[in-house]
Amino acid sequence: MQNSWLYIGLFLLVGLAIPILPIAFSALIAPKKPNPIKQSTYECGIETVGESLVQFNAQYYIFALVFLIFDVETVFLFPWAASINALDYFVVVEGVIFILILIAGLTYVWRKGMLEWI
Amino acid sequence: MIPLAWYLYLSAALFSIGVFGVLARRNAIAILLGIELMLNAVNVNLVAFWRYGDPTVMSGQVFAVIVFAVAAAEVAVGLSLVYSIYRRRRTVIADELDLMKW
Amino acid sequence: MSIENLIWLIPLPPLLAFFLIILFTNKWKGLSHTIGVSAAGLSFIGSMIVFFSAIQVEHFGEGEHIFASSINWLPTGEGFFKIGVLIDPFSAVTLFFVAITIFMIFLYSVGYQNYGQPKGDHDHMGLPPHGATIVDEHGHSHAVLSVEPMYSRFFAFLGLFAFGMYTLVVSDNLLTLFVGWEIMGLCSYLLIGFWFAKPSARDAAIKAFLTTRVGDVFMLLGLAYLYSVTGTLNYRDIFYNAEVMHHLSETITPIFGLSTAGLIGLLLFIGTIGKSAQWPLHIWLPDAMEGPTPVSAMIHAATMVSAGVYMAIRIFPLLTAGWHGHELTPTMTFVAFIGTFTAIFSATIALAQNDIKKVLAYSTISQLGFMIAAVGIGAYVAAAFHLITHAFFKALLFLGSGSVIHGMEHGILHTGNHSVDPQDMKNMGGLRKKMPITFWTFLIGGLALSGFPVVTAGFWSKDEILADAFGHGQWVVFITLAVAAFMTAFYTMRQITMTFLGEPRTKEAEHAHETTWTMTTPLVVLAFFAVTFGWIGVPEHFPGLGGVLPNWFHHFVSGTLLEHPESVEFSWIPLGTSLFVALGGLTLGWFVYKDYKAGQPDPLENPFGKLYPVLQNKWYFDELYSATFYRLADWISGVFTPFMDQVVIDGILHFFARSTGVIGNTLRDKFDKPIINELIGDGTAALVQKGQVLKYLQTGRVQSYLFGTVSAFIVIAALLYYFF
Amino acid sequence: MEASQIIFILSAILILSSAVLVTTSKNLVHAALWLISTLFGVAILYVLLDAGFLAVVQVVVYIGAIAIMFIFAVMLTRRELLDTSEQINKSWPMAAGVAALLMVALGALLAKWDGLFKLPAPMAEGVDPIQSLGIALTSPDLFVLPFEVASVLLLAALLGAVYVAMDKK
Amino acid sequence: MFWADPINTIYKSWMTGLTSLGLSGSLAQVLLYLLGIILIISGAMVLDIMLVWVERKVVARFQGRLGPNRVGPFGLFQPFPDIIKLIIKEDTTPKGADKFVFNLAPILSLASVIFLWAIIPLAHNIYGVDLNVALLYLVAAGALGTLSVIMAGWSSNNKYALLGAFRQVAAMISFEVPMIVALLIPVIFTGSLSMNTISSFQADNYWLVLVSPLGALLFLIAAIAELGRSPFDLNEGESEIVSGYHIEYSGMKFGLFYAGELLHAFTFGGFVSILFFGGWDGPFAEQFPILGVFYFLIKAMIGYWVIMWIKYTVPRIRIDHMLMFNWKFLTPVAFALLIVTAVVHPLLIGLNNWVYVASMFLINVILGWVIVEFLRSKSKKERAAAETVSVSAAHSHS
Repeated sequence: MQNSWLYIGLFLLVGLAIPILPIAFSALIAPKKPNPIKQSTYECGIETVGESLVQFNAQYYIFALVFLIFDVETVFLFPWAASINALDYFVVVEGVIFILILIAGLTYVWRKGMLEWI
Repeated sequence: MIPLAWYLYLSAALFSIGVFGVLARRNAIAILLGIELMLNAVNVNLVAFWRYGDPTVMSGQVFAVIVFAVAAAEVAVGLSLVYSIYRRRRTVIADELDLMKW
Repeated sequence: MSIENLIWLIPLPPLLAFFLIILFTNKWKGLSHTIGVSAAGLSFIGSMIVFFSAIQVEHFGEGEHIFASSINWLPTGEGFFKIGVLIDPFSAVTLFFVAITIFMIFLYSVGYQNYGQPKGDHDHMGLPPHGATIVDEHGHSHAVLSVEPMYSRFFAFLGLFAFGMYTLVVSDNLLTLFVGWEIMGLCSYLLIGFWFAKPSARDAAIKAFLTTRVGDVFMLLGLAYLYSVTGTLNYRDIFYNAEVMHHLSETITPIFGLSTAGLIGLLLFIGTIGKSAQWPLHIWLPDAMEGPTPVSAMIHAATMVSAGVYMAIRIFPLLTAGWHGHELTPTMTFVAFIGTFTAIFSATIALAQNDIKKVLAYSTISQLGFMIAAVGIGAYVAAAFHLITHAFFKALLFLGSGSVIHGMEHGILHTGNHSVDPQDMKNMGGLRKKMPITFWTFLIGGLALSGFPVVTAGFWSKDEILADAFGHGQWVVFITLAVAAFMTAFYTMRQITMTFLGEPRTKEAEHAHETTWTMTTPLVVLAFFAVTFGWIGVPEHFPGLGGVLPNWFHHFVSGTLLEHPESVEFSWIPLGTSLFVALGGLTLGWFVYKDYKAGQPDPLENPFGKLYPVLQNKWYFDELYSATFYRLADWISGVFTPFMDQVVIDGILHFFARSTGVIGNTLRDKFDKPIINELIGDGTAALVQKGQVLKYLQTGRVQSYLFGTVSAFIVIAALLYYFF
Repeated sequence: MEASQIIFILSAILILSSAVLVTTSKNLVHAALWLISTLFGVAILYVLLDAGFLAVVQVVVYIGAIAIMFIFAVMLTRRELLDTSEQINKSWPMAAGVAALLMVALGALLAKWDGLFKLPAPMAEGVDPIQSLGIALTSPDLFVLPFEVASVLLLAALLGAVYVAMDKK
Repeated sequence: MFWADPINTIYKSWMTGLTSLGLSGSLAQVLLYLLGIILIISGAMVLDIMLVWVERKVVARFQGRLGPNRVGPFGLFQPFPDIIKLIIKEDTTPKGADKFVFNLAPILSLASVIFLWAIIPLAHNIYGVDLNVALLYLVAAGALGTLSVIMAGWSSNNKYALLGAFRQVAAMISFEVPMIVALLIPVIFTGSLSMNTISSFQADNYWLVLVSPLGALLFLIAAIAELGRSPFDLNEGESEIVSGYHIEYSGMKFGLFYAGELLHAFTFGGFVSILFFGGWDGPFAEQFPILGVFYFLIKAMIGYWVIMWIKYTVPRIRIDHMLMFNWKFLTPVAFALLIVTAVVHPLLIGLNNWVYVASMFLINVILGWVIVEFLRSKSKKERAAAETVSVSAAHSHS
């Protein structure tokens, strides 16, 4: 068990290292002739107007909210799904109740029109 | 083999840092970040005691999972509150949110 | 299906009904009450099966001869906290009367809330129906009763309430009992305040809730204490476990030198005081009459107040721990005193009430006092007996009074004079011709309440209490209860006379008429039990009857506990007394009130003189409380809350900010002196005003409060470190 | 000094240093990113504790969802909160003192406990930890009640949060 | 012998060799692990480079062009000039950008894809690691990808980048929900979260696509959205936000994003094949694992080709439509499928295999049919409403 995690750890390290190589390489050989125009942030034709870190649509936040809840739900669902075959049918009912409760949440959000794009 | 003490002291330190964050930050979101640190410290404790106690009894892991759920709920509600406060008061500085004072 | 599983199922139907009605069938009144009544019926059938299979069992209640099953519920550190169901003789008989009364009340409510009547002209939610006008085919418009706007909701609440009561009765441990207890507390709040648009109803609801809370807090303390001592809350684990009981009764607590059992019993008993409205927490019960009459019948006669006595009898071993049949333990003395005093005290109040329901309310309090007193003197069988008979005839009386009020409302709608109070007995009289069924059943109930000899159930139970009081040599209790019983008979007769006998004193009373079958049927059924139920508890040595009927009740219920109480030997004195008080009170009441005319003052006013207004105003207890406790509460919230918040919490802050000196001064100037002044007596205003100054120390910032918390934790940790 | 201890110390350094950065960095997005690295270190601890499932879940839930939420919230509420503004209280020395005291108190209390230096028992072979977790979560006399209650909690959180965050004018 | 289990034989022999050289066992193990890891990753990289050619060739074919055909046979060597060009290009960092995060983002973006290769079973005994939480590991790696997107968008201090990042992140996290639910379905059938167990289960019994075709479809759709490819490629909707979150990136950093996207697509094709199409399963795959690797790559390529097909056939859809599609259609359907599977599977599992597979397939088909019918009736209503509105409008005009 630990060995496989050791493997994963090494893999993560190497996997992070490999993409660095080409960047470093290009950083070595690529030309560097910066000038203000080059470094100005892209804007369709004209100079950047206003602060570039705009406040964004709260709708994204709502989706992140719903996603967060369902993401945590899966934390409970994976062990449940893995142990369905090992246990009797009662477990299935429990899980279904669990899911239905959260579906109710989704339905509420839906009915409240908070999934609508504004 | 790592003695249990290491985990406990590490989580104590993490918890204290979280407390510092909660106490010292001005921004409400940053305060929530501190709370996240504290929750994680607690979780480390739970899992450590599960491992060093009787690993066949899953209580510790179950508690940890429940803490995940609680943390998620806390973040969801907390951030939403911060956001709605921001919409009304145009600020998220905790010192300025003192409507409850006398 | 085994009996045990059946017991598990008994509380469920009303709960399901509650959810069904609240969630789905709220729109359709008929469907709602069908669900509600059939749920109550199911529970009723289940209870009956349980009860009758219980009385089949030989030596029921002894050892393993009980119905019990339990499951793991809460994982605790070691093992699980189990919850379960238990039917022993006492809970069996309780289940019996609870099931019948609840079912009857459900049925009754259909009629009382005017099902089938048209919608009110200007009814709206939260107010009693004002009546509607219908136009018949001849074009005449009649004023008729209108249906309750929140009809479905009413049945939902009743269902939840029934669930609470059933849970309380079938549960085998004090925790689930407490759960049912609190559910009923909530429901009583909801139902007393059912007509929430009436300010009086609102206040009554809040009053009831808060007053019972006072008791519940102590009860919770008792539960916690008991659990911490014994590690369980299961009846049989505690009361049937000799060494546990021994340990409890031997260890002495610092408080008043009571034994642990005595202290726990005392704490739990305070819960009873709150729930069954004993003095000094009785004030909520009369106001609770603001609710619809079925609620009054349900809460304040059949079930909820009975719950208090039920619990008192449940914890009887705790209350009587260390009692060997001779002189009472301090706890028992306290219990007996509370009961006796409440009995006589509320009886006197009931003498001077004119509201038909208020009289019954105070009589309820007084009868509960009888039971509590019986528990206090160690006669729990008598208490249980009176509990059940009282439940029957008091439910009967309340439903009857409700039917009377209904009849009066008919009359009021007919004359259209809404100024007349349909509940005031002064406006009644001569209703026996108008509403015969109500009259006869009410008469039976009244006689039972006043303990009319031999026939009625009330006689036997009350007589047994008196006999026990006499037999145990509790003279004070005996005499006081006798006087109370006399008064009871008197005001019962007064009520009957003013309501039914003589001539109608108002036009409304003339036009009153009998109510629908859904309301009269429960009356008849309950009347039957109000008479017959006493016959199962006739003492053996009773002259004549004693041999004829076995004292079944005593045998059965005495199997509840380990040691079986002996039924006291027969004596003429208590019997004679109860005969005398009952008959004497009834006759006197009839003679005083038989020719009471409209408008003339109450015949009691002259003889009683100055005392009469005192009685009428319930010994000014409400005024007393509002003068003391509420003022106190204001004072505390005005002074101590700012003190806690501002001085303590922020004090720590400023301590860290090295501003201890300032706080020291503020403490000395703004807190010490005023408190001392306050103790001397004057200067509340000064203190409040100083608090006004102090309060500016409060920041209202969440972080500063966390600051206080963490600092407090550090201090505690330091203490732990040094002392452990 | 064996491998696991070295890994522990490295991850401890990672956790604590980035936790400090979480609480001190001026830029809130940076703080959120540092939080992520803290949580990643905690995940490593879970692996060391043979709780692989929790480790992965830590990454999924915290890094995948909660951190994203934080960044979104920062974006939502950054108007005058440009990184120039002061992020720390004036009373931060007090806070630091309290935190240090807390650490000392916890450490002292722990030091009094005798079971402090016990070593882990070997894990039972041949049992799938995830299945046993599932069994623990769903078997009636263990934790099925918390399991269902958790769903209700999440439901409540979802409803409350969405309702608060979104007021339809 | 060797061909039956190549990796282990090599591992054992080298292990003995290294330990005989006097290395401690654990150190030798680490070395061998590193060797294998580098092998896998570089293999993936080479594959990635090839994918550039594949992509360009296939899109050309879809668009009726020839595609690269000058450099080498069929333009096979086309990628290399591309790479060289990317490397020698000057990469600019916009002013006001958050340097560290700005540089970390593309690395993380490619790394989050490379991580996935740790758990891919190329054959029943050729794999990086058999993790018992592999499916969650997959989701976790996806989370890192999401993170890289938002880092890139935030750090490059550009309106369009930020907008693109938010859109992309919103899309990714939204579609993660149905994807996870689709992942739960193989778990229900096999009772394990390990890729190896799942694929060998399919090798022994039946491909899961037979018992849950809807699940496979859901997973494919969610994966495409997760990849941010058309029709869900609104992160780089040129018409609206120019080039999305990697607008400010140039040179090799952009190359990393690009490579990450291609490899990601291919990898997800691989996962589709592993989870639902038996992975390395095929004739003689048990005896000769190399064949298994071959089968797996073929299946993955097919999956990748399907993804490309969709990409170059379907036009982009609007962000709100996309999210509505997820939350109001895909997620409910996924949960419905999950519930149905969880409820039916334990009941039928006792039956003989053919009956079981047939009935599960039937149930899936029925479910799908119900959904389609429901949608059809609904859209019919909507169309009717719209028509009446337009008609009335026309009347009001006249």
